[in-house]
Amino acid sequence: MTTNQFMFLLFSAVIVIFSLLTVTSRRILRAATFLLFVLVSTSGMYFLLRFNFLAAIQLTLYAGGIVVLIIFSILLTSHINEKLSIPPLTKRIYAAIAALAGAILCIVTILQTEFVQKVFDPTRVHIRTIGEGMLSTGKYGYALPFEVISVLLLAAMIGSIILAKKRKD
Amino acid sequence: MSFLLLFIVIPVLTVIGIFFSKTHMQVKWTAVIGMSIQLILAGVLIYLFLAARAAGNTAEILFSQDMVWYKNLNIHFFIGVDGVSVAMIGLTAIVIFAGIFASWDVTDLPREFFTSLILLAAGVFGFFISLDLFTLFTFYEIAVIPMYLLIGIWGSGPRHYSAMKLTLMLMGGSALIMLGLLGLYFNSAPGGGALTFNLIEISKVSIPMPAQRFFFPFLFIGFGVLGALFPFHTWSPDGHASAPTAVSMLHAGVLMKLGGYGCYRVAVFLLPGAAHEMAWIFLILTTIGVIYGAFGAIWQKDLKYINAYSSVSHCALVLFAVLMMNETAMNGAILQMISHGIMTALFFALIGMIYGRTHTRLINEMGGLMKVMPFLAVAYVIGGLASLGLPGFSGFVAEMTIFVGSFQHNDVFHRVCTIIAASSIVVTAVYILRVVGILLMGKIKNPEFNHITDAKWFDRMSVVTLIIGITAIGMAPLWLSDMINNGLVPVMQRIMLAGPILH
Amino acid sequence: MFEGVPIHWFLVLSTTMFFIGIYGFLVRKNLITMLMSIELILNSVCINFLAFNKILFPEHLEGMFFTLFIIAVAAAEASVAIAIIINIYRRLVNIDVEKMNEMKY
Amino acid sequence: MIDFSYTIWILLIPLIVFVVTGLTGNRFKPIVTGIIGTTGLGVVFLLSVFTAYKYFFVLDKVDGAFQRLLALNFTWLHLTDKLHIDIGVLLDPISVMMLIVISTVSFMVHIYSLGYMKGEKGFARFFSILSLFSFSMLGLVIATNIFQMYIFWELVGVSSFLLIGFYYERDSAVAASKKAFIVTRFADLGFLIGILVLSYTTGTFDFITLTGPNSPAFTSGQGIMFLGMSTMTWSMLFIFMGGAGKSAMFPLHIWLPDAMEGPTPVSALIHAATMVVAGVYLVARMFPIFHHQESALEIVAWVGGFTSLFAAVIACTQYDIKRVLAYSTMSQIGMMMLALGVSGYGGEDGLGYMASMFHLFTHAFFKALLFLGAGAIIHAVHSNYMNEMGGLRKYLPITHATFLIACLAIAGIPPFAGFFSKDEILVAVFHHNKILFAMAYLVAGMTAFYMFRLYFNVFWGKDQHYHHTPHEAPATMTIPLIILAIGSTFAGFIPFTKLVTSDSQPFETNTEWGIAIPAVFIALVGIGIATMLYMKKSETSKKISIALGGFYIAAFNKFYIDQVYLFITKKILFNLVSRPIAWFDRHIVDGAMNQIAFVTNVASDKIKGFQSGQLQQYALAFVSGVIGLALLFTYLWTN
Repeated sequence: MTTNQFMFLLFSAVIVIFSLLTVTSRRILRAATFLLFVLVSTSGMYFLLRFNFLAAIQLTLYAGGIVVLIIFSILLTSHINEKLSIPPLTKRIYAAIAALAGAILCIVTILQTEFVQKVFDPTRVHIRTIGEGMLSTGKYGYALPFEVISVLLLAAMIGSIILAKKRKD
Repeated sequence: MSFLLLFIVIPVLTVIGIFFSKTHMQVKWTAVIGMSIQLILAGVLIYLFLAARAAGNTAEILFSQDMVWYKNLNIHFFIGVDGVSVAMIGLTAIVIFAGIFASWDVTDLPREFFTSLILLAAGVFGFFISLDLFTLFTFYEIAVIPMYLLIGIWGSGPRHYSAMKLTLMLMGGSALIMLGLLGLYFNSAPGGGALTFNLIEISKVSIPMPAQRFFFPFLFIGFGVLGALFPFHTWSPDGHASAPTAVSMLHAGVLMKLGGYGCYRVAVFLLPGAAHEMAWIFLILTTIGVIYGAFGAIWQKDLKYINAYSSVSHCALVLFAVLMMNETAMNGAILQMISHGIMTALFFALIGMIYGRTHTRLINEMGGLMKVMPFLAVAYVIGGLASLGLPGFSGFVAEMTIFVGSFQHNDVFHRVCTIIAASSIVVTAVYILRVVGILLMGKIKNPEFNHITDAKWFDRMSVVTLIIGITAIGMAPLWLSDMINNGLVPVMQRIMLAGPILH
Repeated sequence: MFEGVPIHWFLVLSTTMFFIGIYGFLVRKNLITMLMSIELILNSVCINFLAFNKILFPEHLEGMFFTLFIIAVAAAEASVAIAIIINIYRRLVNIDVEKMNEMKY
Repeated sequence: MIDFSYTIWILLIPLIVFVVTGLTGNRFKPIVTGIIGTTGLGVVFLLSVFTAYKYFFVLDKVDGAFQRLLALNFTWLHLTDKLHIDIGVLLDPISVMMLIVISTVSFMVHIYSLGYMKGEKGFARFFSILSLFSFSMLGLVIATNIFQMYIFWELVGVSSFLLIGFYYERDSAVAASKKAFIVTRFADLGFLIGILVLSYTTGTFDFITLTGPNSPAFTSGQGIMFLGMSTMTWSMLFIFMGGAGKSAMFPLHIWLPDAMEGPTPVSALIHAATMVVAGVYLVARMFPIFHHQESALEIVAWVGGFTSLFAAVIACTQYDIKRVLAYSTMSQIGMMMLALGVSGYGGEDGLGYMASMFHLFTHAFFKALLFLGAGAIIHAVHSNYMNEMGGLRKYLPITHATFLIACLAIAGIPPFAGFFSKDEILVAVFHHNKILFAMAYLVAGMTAFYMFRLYFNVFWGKDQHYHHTPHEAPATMTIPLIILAIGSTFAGFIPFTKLVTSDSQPFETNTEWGIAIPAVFIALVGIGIATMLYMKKSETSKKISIALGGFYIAAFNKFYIDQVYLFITKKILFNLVSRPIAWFDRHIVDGAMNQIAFVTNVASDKIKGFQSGQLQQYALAFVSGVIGLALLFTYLWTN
């Protein structure tokens, strides 16, 4: 077993186990914490794939930003000791059947498919390449989506402020 | 520009005028002026048509105009008239003119009321002048839709139920018609070439028999629903009972004629082969309808129901005559449409006026009205006599033409149907006289009715217009009958080509 | 092939994660936990994209850029969603998704 | 050639009067309307007499026969290539004779009504409708074709309806008017079908073509069609059905007695002298065709004979004087039908035809006189019932005298008019069928009996207690009585055989004393019995009626025909046909539509549960859908 395989299996085990815990835990704050573990492991995956920049962003933005945001909102909306009620059995069964069926279908399909795998390129993606890609307008240039995303973020910011603002009336 | 476009432009202008009117009176007078112009136009059209024919213009369609509407599907805005359409336009103009006066005392939302009413009329006018199936269907829908609003908003009794029932059933009919029309469209060029909605063009090609057999029932039943074909007539009693006066008038007087006209103009004219084959099924239905409506009317207690069933009976006679498929019977069918249109409009106008005074439509609660409202009572008797086919009124001319025409068939089936249908004149007499006897004669049952006033000037206007229509046709039917016949000749030639020779 | 880890492994992992997210979204009643499930789903997709990029098409960086955008959109979505959730909480004093059925027939 | 086109004014004048008086309504004083109407009819009367004079005495005969000429004819409506309805004026002996009858009686009735209807509320309306009736009736007799006849036939029916229902506040009048209209309408349906069959077979409506010597009706439609009779026979029977309805032949007679609810002048004009003989006129009009269809003609004879006897029996038992007269009318019209039914065609064979027309003519006079006299009596005592009258001869001398003349005329006592016409009928029947002759002979005796029963009951016997002393009617009423009495006395001397015959050829007849004397004898017997029983009030008549038992009661109740009709209409048509249809319509046909709507509603109610507003349910459905589609397109539907 190579190191890579080991690391992969380790991260996947963490991801799967904590994902499950995230969606089943009855204490909401714990669920958020488990989510944090999942996100951190995901960034580990990114490292494994040599996307260091992305991994960093994942850590700062997801683990640092979103999870904190979630925790804040949890603290705003729920009591700290409150336990979530167990969802009704039928609901769980239906959801499980759907999820399992989907998963099996996808996994079977994946395993049946032969991919043309290239030789692994261990070089990291250079930040400069990313910057050029972001600002380029040619082929494999992403200036337009970049601008759109920036507008979207601005809109989301303004939108969330307006939404969350207390109405005067 | 064709003269005929005015028939659509004037109602639209009137609607715009109504929109800008300020007071009730302005609204009403705008409507009156618009519809008077329309009535005059109809008169001018009849004159121009007869003049053109007298001058030897033998074109099948006069005053036609053809504009491309949507090129990719070869949809045209194609309008024009022949003798039959001219007659129907005359009918519509008279009824809508009388209808405006009959709704003189509408006080709720008069602007919206008259707008819907005139839109409806515009749809009907458009229907009668269009010769492109697509245009025809468009106007058909324009005519049918305002009905829902008119009954639902200004109606009485269980008006939402009735409006819903009427609209749904008519929409069901529309769906069948649309299928039929599409069927015609896609079979309009069996030898290859451009598909067309043009009615005249389609009539010249012979659509393959399997297609005819398939689409004829769609079209006939679709239009038949509006023409109160026997098992699909039940919207009529409820709808008429709930509708406000003018709407009942227009609906029974004109809108139901769209059904008969459609059956004649589209179903039988364009699919003559299937019509010849399948006529017997529908003949049975219409014969039942004629008798059934008449007997149904005997047992009713509500004036509007009586008249609605009587309409079922009379309109069934229209379809009956159309299915006989010879010139005389067809002529009778058109005459019957016109005659019944005016007559039933008169009835509904009178019922509205009586109801407005007595606040009841149940005949048992009334009696002796002859004494307190002689004008309306005499008008009612005249309407009744016209309805039971008294000579001198239009009903007689129409019925006799139909019966003589139907009797030209030499086989037992047609003869028996004719005799059964003809016996409806006795049953009609029974229910008409029953109503006249209970309602107008005898003693006044309710002392409050002693203070009822007779017709006002606008009531008289409406009633007199219609009575003039009935008697004019009844006394001197020749010009009308010949004008209709003029339009029927080319139509009948094509129908005859497709079927067994009947004489 | 990347040192013994075939792409199938990544794909299976991301599928598993995805459907766990789906399961969570279907059963959880609390809006915030549902939001968390969505984050799981998004992350699984990101893994997928990156794996495809690195193992199948290493010449270009399409997968990476998409992931980048997904993260941005996820951030925007999370902030708006939480604003909405807080707003709902103010009105209804709970954030149970089953109570929010104003849109039924 | 004489121009007869002015005869259209005979039609137009009453029509104009009707329209003018109808539209002006109550704007004039009532009497003005009355005078307009009467003047109009006066002019019509003069025109008719003038026409008759010109037709019979000035116009040249062709081959010894009166011409049949179209004074005027124009097309009213095209039906098929061959068939078209014309409106015009046809002059031939019977139509000219009918013009005289109608205009005379109508004119007399108009004058009479000026007095009789004075002070009534609907005075103007009455005269207006009377003009309409005159117009329609005149149009009927001068019809050039059978369809024109049908048109005016209907109009006559409606004016009769309006006049019977003149006292519209009285329920019995309303019911009677309805009954009259509907029964005749039913008969008219037969007429219409007859016309349809006839016109289809022969291709024409025109009387001149139809009844001419080369009529298509003689050649076409002779094949057996149904029940062993030919098409043409059937069409004639249907047409006769129309005639029977209008002329109150059994079993379509039930409306006539009830029609007496109308004002008495109306009964005199419409229900005695003119409209009810339209059926006879119709058969006479179509006589050449009837003559070719012997079985149809035989039926006419038997129906006529039976009705005549049937009505005479009932007439003997009634107390309402107008009803007695109504049944008497039925009986006499039956005689006319009988005479037509036994007649041959041409020359002396056509004796029955001539006799029928003759009787129609004389009957119009004396029956109108009887009714107008009855009107004067009712006017005086305000009652219709003869047992509430008596001794009136002192108070009403003119009425009494004229009434007596009419009674003698109808009883067939020479030299009054009835004797001559009735004698001809009896002769014609005697040569045709002995059973029918026996019936007719019996009827003659009974006629005399019941007329004198009426006469004695009203004018003789003891005074009753009247509210006020009865007094003679005003001059407007008595003058018509006198004129008609003169007519009833002398009309019999008109040489009908020279004027009105089946083929328009004059012929000679001699009175057959072998039949005339027994006829007079039986009439005298009838009068004698009536004198014995009723001249002084006695109990004998009651004893006889008790002795007759069930038969008397049945006759008194008009043999329960009304009840049978009531049963058929009320119980069967209304309750067993109409009511179920109304129910069927509401519950089955409409119910089906409502059921469709109901099912749709229920279904949507069930389905709308899917849109629960539960986000997670939607999501579940969405996911399942995606998985399902994925499964479908990756594994199941791959090609």
